Amino acid sequence: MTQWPGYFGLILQGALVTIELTLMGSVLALIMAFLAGMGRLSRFFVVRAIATTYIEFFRGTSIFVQLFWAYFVLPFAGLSLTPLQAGVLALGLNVGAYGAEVVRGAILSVGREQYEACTALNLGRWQGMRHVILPQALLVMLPTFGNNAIELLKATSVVSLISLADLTFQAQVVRSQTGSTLTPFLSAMVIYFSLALIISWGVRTLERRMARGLDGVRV
Amino acid sequence: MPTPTIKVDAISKSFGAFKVLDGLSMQVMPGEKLALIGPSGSGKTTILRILMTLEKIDGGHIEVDGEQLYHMERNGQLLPANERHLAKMRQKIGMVFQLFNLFPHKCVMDNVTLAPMLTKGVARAAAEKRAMELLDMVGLADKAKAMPAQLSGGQKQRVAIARALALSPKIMLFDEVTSALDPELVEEVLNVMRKLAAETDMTMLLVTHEMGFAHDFADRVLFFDRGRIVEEGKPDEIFRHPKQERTQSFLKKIIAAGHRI
Amino acid sequence: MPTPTIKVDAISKSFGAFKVLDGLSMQVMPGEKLALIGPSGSGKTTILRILMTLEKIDGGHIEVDGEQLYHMERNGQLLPANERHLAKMRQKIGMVFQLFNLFPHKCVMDNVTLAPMLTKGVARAAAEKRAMELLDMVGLADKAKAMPAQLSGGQKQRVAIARALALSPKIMLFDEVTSALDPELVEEVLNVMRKLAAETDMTMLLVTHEMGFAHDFADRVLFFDRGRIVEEGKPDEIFRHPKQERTQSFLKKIIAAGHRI
Amino acid sequence: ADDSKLEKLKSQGFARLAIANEPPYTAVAADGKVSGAAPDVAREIFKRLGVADVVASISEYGAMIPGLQAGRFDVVTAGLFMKPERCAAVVYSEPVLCDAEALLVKKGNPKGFKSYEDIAKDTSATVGAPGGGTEEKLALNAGVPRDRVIVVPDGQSGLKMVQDGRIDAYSLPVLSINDLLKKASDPNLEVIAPVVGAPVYCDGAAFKKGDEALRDAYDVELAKMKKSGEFAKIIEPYGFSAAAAMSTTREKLCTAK
Amino acid sequence: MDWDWDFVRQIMPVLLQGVKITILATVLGSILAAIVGLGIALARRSSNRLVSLGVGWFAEFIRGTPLLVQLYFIFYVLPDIGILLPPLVAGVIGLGLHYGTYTAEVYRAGIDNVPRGQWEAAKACNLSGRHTWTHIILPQAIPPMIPALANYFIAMFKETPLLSAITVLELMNQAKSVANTYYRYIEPITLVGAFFLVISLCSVMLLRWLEHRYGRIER
Ligand SMILES: Nc1ncnc2c1ncn2[C@@H]1O[C@H](COP(=O)(O)OP(=O)(O)OP(=O)(O)O)[C@@H](O)[C@H]1O
Ligand SMILES: Nc1ncnc2c1ncn2[C@@H]1O[C@H](COP(=O)(O)OP(=O)(O)OP(=O)(O)O)[C@@H](O)[C@H]1O
Ligand SMILES: [Mg+2]
Ligand SMILES: [Mg+2]
Repeated sequence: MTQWPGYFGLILQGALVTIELTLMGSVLALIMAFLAGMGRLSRFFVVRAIATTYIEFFRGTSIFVQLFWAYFVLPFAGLSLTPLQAGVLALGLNVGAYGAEVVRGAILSVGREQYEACTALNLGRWQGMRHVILPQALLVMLPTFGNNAIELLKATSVVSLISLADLTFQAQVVRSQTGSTLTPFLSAMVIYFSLALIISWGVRTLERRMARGLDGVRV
Repeated sequence: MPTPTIKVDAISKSFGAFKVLDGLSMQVMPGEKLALIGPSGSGKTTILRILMTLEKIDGGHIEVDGEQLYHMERNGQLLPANERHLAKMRQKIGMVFQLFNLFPHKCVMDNVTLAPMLTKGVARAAAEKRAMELLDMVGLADKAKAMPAQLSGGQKQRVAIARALALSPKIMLFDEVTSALDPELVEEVLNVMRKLAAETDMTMLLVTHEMGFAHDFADRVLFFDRGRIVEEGKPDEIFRHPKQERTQSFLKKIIAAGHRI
Repeated sequence: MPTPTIKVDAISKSFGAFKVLDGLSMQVMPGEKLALIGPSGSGKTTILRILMTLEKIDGGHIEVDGEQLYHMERNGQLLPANERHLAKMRQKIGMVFQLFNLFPHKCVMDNVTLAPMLTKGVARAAAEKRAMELLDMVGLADKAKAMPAQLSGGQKQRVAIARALALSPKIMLFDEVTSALDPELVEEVLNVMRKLAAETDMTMLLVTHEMGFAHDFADRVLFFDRGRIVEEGKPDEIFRHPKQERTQSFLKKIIAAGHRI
Repeated sequence: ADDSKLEKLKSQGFARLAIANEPPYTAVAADGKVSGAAPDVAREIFKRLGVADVVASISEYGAMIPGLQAGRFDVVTAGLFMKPERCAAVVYSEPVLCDAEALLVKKGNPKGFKSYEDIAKDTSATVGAPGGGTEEKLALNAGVPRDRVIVVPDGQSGLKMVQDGRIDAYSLPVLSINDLLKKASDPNLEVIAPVVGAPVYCDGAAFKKGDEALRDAYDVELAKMKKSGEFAKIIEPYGFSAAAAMSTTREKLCTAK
Repeated sequence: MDWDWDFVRQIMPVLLQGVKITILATVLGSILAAIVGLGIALARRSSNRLVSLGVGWFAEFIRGTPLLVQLYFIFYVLPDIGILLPPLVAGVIGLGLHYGTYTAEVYRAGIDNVPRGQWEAAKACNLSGRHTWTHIILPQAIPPMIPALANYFIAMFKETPLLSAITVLELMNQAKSVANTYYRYIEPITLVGAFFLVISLCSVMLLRWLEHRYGRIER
């Protein structure tokens, strides 16, 4: 009696929104992670302080609160975002704060001797960072970035709070329209898991590419 | 008498409460080959690292090629050196590390050409030509495209030497460059260094536990203990007829442990 | 002729496609002191680890003290050894590692007493009494309460020797026990081993790159290359008059690198 | 300047609606199309006002009023019943959809609930209600202690909790509960309607404070539709009574004690 | 919309009530996660391929799907097969299971980080398997894990708002309820954010101390 094909279509539409959020959120998170992660290692106190505040704030408060602020409180400050923008902003900034620590940790994990080799070869600070440290750090970051992307994917489920029709939200809609609980939630879980598998597969492939001929670098 | 290439004047250096160098002074003449020996923890590595500006000094002065290393003269005043001054001074100095410190993500050729291209703006073609000459010199012309992980320890160390030479420094610092190598691989590195000593007029400072090599290689030997130079002289004097008791006991232990001098 | 303490019969061992040991056979007589030398990667460590049951063998047989090590006889059949059999056989064997492998969360005394108390049920008082004798023997009676991190490399290695001796094995295996030490600290460890060799009738197998010590210490020297024994004999024969070309070239390189024999 | 909001909506061609995920106020068809009594009325009125289309987004109850205040929506048509506190927070149109309260219980009403007071008296009884909804407040006002009023995220969850015996009763407007029960077609459940002593409530379209001019324009069209009978034509198929909506006024509802 | 301190004073007791539930859920969830994690870690080391692979995929699935959907599943779907859990219990099980898959990784890394030489020395000392675990491996593996475990404890704390989906009256739910009663949102939600921030900042300090105290074993 229920028109399941149509409702699965709705769930898939939700999956599209989830994918869109995950992709755009990841891009923002990546940018923030590098800015703040390198900011925390800056020589300048002010830069360090800003980066630290950003990181501690966004890691310290819950994603729910951040989402609510982005969506309901920012408009009072004259900045009205669409639900998608607010979702991307909150997710990106939140995951970016975690990513920043990954960037910082990875940069620090590159041995002191590599920095010293840069000095001995008279490379400037930025030259050494760009050509020697970051390429090695990137490989260390990659697996954790993969995990972060999966975390972000899962966190998109909370955007239903701001009425964005993502996968979880559509599952809820289908549930109340059809009266069936098991089918929409199980489908949603399977879709989430498939997306997570795709992410980790992608990251592993990338990692293998980058690690080629690099047994010396810790992976 | 010509200006010394390196003139170290009463420098001191502490790590926390621990005084590693204590009013150390020394001079190195142009083209001189110097061996620094002494017990573990006596400050040999530290003085090399200070010359390479990898550590700061707490007091004293260092002149390299007649110019202050850690200070700049401005209107007759001595100010602490800024990064630009240090970068200028570093052009004169190259260093080879105990653990090679090659860039693991770059092939041998890129390891050697990176610094000349970035710091001196040498064009890629020119940099690669010079790199091939250097790799040839250290006997690794055929490994230009290899990654460091594919090389043996001795090969890595020879690449590290070529990399340091690519910047054509006046002074080369070697810190226990063979002590991380398998005994069988030591010789190939020492051969390169012998060749270097014979063919160039670079000033060379060498920290080593290979007393035999120090003996053959050096014009002068400095014996370090607890951040001071306890004894110095020609290799034969130091190794055959050490005057100080500390030197004597050190050499005795080394010989007992099975090393040839 | 007495039964050999160790009888290795045509064993082979591969890591993946790489054959490390290739039909190796050897015998060690009771109380014999054996030195294993040879180039890096030739399988010296591997054979010690096999004797300590840290690696499995792919083929062949080993007898220790007349008993099969990796096999058990049951009703006249040879079966693969189970963990109980291995544990019984391990009682006869002790090993000292290149990197000491002390238990970092336990003090020196506990490192030495742990195994006797747990595996043999020795009472704490008795275990500690014996441990103090052993620590005294290696010259570290005053460090009983220290943590491993507070010790120098040489001291750590001497604790490791005491720990292995605490189980009173018949056979002691030493794998490059001095190569991670500062040259000045090597001697104190070698002294302990000399004392051990002189005072006990333990069978001892020693892998080393210290040719001088191998010469003084060993009754017999085995030269390994690519997983086989290329040459064996009395130290004087091997070091002064090696017959095989491979042995000659190896020793030549080692000497060139500055080691005394 | 007061009409600026309507002008803006006209020129952009659509109005943004917040609706609830709660049939029959709102229904989402398998093709994703939004219908239901509330959005249908709004769509018609806006069309008459010259706003070509409405864009409806489903929202949590708790997010509706803040969303309206933050300018996320132009209007909420979601079965938000008019009550004095709400009238102070938003500006309402005249009544649109009216409904009484009902209780969903196990077959045979084992605990014999007729009113919220009955629930309050039975110290072991729990009642579920939407968070921030009218039912929650009615139950609290009737003396059911806070820890026996369970905040349930949505109707389907409430139904499930009654089925599973997690709560003894679930309270929603009559039509919503009937719709739920129809979908579940569970013979072991029963609806008690209307709840004794609970007033009949009506919702209205809720606008942001400051949008009174828009609201007034909306009222004019609504009144015309009520008179012409088109209003009844839209809502009665969904089970709502047009007569109920026309028998009361915003003023009455907003000043009720 | 202006900030109203009187209102803040008025709603504080209710919010504190929510804080209590939040903390209770976090503590119970953490204890469960610590146990589940150890179980998963050991099962994955099992020599029985069926057990290690089965548990491995199960853990991957849990880790790849959002906690929110899992909570719905536990609370609304499990009763269909006769498992009827009170909201808080369902929430704690959801948190414990979800985070157990994370702590399992911590256990695994902690055990893997004990150098191989320690296993070998234990064997050379002829210690039995059980003695090796209890006297050598676990005493070295567990202290360095403590900071990472504490990290997940904090993360879990920030995810408790999800429990509102299954009717647990934790902090976020209380705040929403208050907000919906008075139609004032900024104060309650901001207070929730402040609570989270304060508690996270305190726990970050605790974490630093733990890292300092247990972070590394001197060798
Ligand atoms: N970054 C540092 N922080 C603290 N102490 C240091 C640091 N670097 C060196 N030291 C200490 O300074 C002392 C001198 O060190 P240095 O490396 O110069 O000795 P060395 O003569 O090179 O010894 P070795 O032969 O073992 O290399 C040592 O006791 C060392 O522990
Ligand atoms: N676990 C392992 N996996 C793969 N290859 C191994 C492993 N252990 C040893 N090998 C390889 O086996 C060969 C023999 O190793 P072994 O450690 O016995 O040599 P060795 O004679 O002790 O050398 P060295 O003097 O360098 O210690 C080496 O090529 C080594 O790379
Ligand atoms: Mg040194
Ligand atoms: Mg070895």
